Amino acid sequence: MTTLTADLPTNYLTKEHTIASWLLTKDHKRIALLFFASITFFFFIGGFAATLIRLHLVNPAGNLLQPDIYNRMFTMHGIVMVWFFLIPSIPTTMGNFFIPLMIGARDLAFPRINLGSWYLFNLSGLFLLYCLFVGGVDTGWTFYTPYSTLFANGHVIPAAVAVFVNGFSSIMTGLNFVVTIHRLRAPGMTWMRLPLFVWAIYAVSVVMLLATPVLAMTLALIAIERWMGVGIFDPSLGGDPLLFQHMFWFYSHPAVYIMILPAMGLVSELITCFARRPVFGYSGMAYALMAIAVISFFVWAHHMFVAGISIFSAVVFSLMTFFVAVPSAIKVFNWTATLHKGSITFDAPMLYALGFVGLFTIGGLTGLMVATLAVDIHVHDTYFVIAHFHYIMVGGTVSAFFGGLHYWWPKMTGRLYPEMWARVAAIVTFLGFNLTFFPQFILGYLGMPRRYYAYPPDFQVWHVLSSAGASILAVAYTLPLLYLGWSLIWGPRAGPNPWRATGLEWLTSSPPPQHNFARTPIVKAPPYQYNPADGSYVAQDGSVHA
Amino acid sequence: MSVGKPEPIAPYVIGWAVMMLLLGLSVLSAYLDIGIFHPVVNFGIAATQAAIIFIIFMRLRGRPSLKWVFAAAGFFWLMFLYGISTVDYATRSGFPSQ
Amino acid sequence: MQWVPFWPRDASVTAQSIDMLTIGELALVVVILGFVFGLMIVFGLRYRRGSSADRSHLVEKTWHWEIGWTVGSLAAFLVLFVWGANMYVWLYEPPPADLEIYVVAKQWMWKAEHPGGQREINELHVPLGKSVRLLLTSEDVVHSFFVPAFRVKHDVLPGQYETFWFKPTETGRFLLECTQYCGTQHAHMGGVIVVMPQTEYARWLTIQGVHQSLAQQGEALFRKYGCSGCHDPNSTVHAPSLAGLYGSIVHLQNGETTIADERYLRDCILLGASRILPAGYPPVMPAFAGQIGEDDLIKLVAYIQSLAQTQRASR
Amino acid sequence: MRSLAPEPQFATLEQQTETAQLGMWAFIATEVMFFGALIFTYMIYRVTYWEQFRLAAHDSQILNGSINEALLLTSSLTMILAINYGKAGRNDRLVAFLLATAFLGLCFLGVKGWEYVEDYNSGSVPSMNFLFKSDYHAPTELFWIFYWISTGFHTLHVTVGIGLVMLLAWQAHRRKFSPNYFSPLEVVGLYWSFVDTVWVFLFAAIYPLGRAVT
Repeated sequence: MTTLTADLPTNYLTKEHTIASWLLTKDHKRIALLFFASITFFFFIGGFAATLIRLHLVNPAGNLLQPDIYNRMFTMHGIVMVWFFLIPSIPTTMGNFFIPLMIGARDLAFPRINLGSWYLFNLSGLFLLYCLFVGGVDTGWTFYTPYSTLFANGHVIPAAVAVFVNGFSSIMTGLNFVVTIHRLRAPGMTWMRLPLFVWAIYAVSVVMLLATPVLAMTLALIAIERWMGVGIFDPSLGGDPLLFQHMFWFYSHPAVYIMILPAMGLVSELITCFARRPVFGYSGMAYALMAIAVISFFVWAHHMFVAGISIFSAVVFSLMTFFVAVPSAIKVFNWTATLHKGSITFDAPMLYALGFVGLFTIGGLTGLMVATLAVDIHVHDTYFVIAHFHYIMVGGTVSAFFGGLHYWWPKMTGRLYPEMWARVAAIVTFLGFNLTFFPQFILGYLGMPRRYYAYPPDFQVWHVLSSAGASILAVAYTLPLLYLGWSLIWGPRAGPNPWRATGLEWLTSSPPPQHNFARTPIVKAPPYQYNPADGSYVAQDGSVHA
Repeated sequence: MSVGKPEPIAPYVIGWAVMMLLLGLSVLSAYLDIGIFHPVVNFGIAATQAAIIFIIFMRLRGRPSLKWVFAAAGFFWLMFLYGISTVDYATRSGFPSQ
Repeated sequence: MQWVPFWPRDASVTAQSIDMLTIGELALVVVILGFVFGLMIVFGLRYRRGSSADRSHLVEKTWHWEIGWTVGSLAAFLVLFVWGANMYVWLYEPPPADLEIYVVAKQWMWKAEHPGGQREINELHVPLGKSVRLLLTSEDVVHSFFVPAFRVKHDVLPGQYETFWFKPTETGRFLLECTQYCGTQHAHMGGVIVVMPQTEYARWLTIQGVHQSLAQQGEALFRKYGCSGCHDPNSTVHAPSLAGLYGSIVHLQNGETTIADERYLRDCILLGASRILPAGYPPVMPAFAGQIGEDDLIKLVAYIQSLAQTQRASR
Repeated sequence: MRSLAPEPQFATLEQQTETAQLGMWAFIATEVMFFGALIFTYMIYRVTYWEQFRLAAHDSQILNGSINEALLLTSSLTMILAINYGKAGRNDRLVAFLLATAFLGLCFLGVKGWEYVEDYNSGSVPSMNFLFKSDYHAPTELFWIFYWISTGFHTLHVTVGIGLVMLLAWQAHRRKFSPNYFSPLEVVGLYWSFVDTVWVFLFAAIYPLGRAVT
């Protein structure tokens, strides 16, 4: 690191150089980078599993991998991507790095808990790797009973323990954010002046705090049931397998919003900055985030429409699901309206953000199809559902993650990334993504069930298209690793505010000093005071820039 | 907050005494034949005791504050789990709970 | 719907209804997507940096627009919700069917038992144009019974009966798949639904070499497990008579009432003396959980069902 | 003597104290969900298997359970008194009441251990030593599974709590706390009382069942 930033004033990267200064750091920015390293590692493990799955499915007979290996692969892909990449992705990295900066604080409220969260995350990762090395687990990421407790021949207990521990990492992170956002806002930073990313992280932290413990308990019960050979959810011993599903989805449906809410907040930052105008309907956007966080708890049983819940409750949950779509729809329309009368540039973060809006809209609308009871009967547990949630999670969250990464890269590293390469990567991501997952909608409606290692030959053409798309996507996701890495050394120096953005994080130097601000900023303006007509803007400290 | 003058301890001792009384009541009720009201009485008593602990021993007394919201949030959210699953459990016929 | 490219075959009454709903939803999805993408493209071009478009009178917020498009899209989707919910109830609360078939799932096969006692594995023969009601249960883990051409699916849970119905409108062989992950050979837990003209189906039933109907086999089991010792009309034990029980309204010991359907009969046999037994009888019935397998349970339930039918006939 | 400057992310010591408490309240909210989910499974099965749960719970030891509840309630009292004396600068009493709290917690563990042994002897340990007491026996086991898991998690919480209180007692002995700095006392006090609350609900779920003659 010395060579990179030697000529700069001391910042959080150059303050100390020992390994211990990283491993024992209490600086939220360094912890964010530690999380970056961990989740990137797991992203590529999960991506590797996905690659194998897509390669395997090119051939309908499915003879590349053994059935048991294939089953372990999709399980590993699910567990890794959900709990070890998507859920921690934006909050632990960009949330950790930028929440204190954006609210004008010197650090998170509990730096030690923050560091502890990273260690717990890695501990849970070790459990998962252990599980992987001793043979993996084959239950699917949903751990449905009684398969997971009685019949699975994989290593369910280490996997359950991994997710259990991971849950506490996520609780610690959420707790830190909630308390920080409540208590450490700079003077003048009222709730209605918070950037939408902060709102989103707040909403997601509430969900993490209140949903994750239920998952922890559920998985503890699964592990105990399997370990002790007792029947908590086993129907032959009086248990109710649907009770497991209720408890699992009580967490795991809100978990979908844990993944998408930070992405929504992030994209709001990007679109307003690159459209150079205030976000359309700020308060509506903020309330919509909170509404999604709350209503997401009322809809979990829409994963169980064909599972044997009562008909009446299915109707209730379907209706609630239509209601949760309302705040999401508000957000999509407001993002679109934010382009109106803007002065738009199409830099890479903006391309990712627009890609997000498009893919999220497709994912959301197909989500409403899946929420319609009768249609769900046909498409449930088919590739239609797979395509739907990948549009949300990969098309949505991962696009936003890359968008945010590019947007804040200059702030985090002090270097500019190569713009042309980044635009290429953004466009290739969008195209590759659609080629991968759009055919899966068709496959699903044709009746291709999920989690099949072999399938009727009629479906082959769609699978081949999807696999071809996946290979493009693999390239598109590797590209940033290369050129961002390149920019660390050869990238041009970034000034404090290369995007001419309004947030407090841009008021300090790039990279920021150890405690963020030389003097605690006083907030005098709402966020996003851009003027598209003359390109001027008002930063949140009230300073006017022509 | 001058040294040597702690808050009056009376509220705590009274709270403690009431809770011990409630414990006695709970044990007593166990031996009464009140049929399906057992859980109502027992959990009612437990909720009262919990309220005393929260308000007196965990110092939720006093003017409204953020602590109240945080303290209530868990219980409030738990109602979602209990309440909405009841929609299924009360109307499902498959599980032997008819 | 077969004129739509790549559209799957629809071979049942419900398939056509569900397809109509899907088309309706797709139309709405396309309209909204067109609106959002259209606006994004138009705004993106018109308001790109350096364009001479008018940027005065910037609108930061109008509740009119927000509420307008929200209420509009919500109303459209609520129509679809009602449509879909209606159809769901129609599918999962079966009307009286022409034919009832029991299906038992286990890793990794489907076993079907026809009322006449015919059994098949990984195949299910059904007559054209008759409504068929399935009663599904599993011997091990959760499976899911899925026939894409009929657009029907239901999870199959161990320890209880699930039910739905379909009415084929085309003859032919249709794919049956398991859609709930159930272990190593999940992908091969499939089968075929064979829809035959009614006369052919009748002929198929007769050549299966079955001598006893499901109910008759159940009667034999009724003796074997000792049920007849108490439930026989001549028995001295004060046990409820089973004639006419099926389909009747039962007052339970816990004060509630229920209709004695297959699920209820199954639970009674397995749980024995508990508060779900009919009121007014001493709690002496043993629990048979773990002693009677799913196959035999089906036969016993079919037998008790048949008692009700004979009684109705004789009345 | 510890310096009284707040940590760098806080402007004042008061802000630090309030924030720490708020953090503990947020943690308590997650704990409510954690135990609440467990009690949820209990509720579902209790309503479903009314008789079997009564039969099973008849073997629970209400005397030990009541003693333990009394111990914990009293420990909450000693804890809050400790905090009050700590805030008032009465260090000797602070140490004494913290030790009393830890002692009551240890008594709780002792009684609990005794109760576990008795449970084992009477055949109430699923998968190790379990006697079925009902014709349709599986649900009686469900009750005892709940008993072991819930009291197990609770005992774990008590153990952690005792450790924390002992640590505080040591720090108080070293004169770390003063009327100006008592935040850890408050935070641990919240935790301790919450663990107490959990027991109150577990008591209601476990012990009073199946005693009345019907």
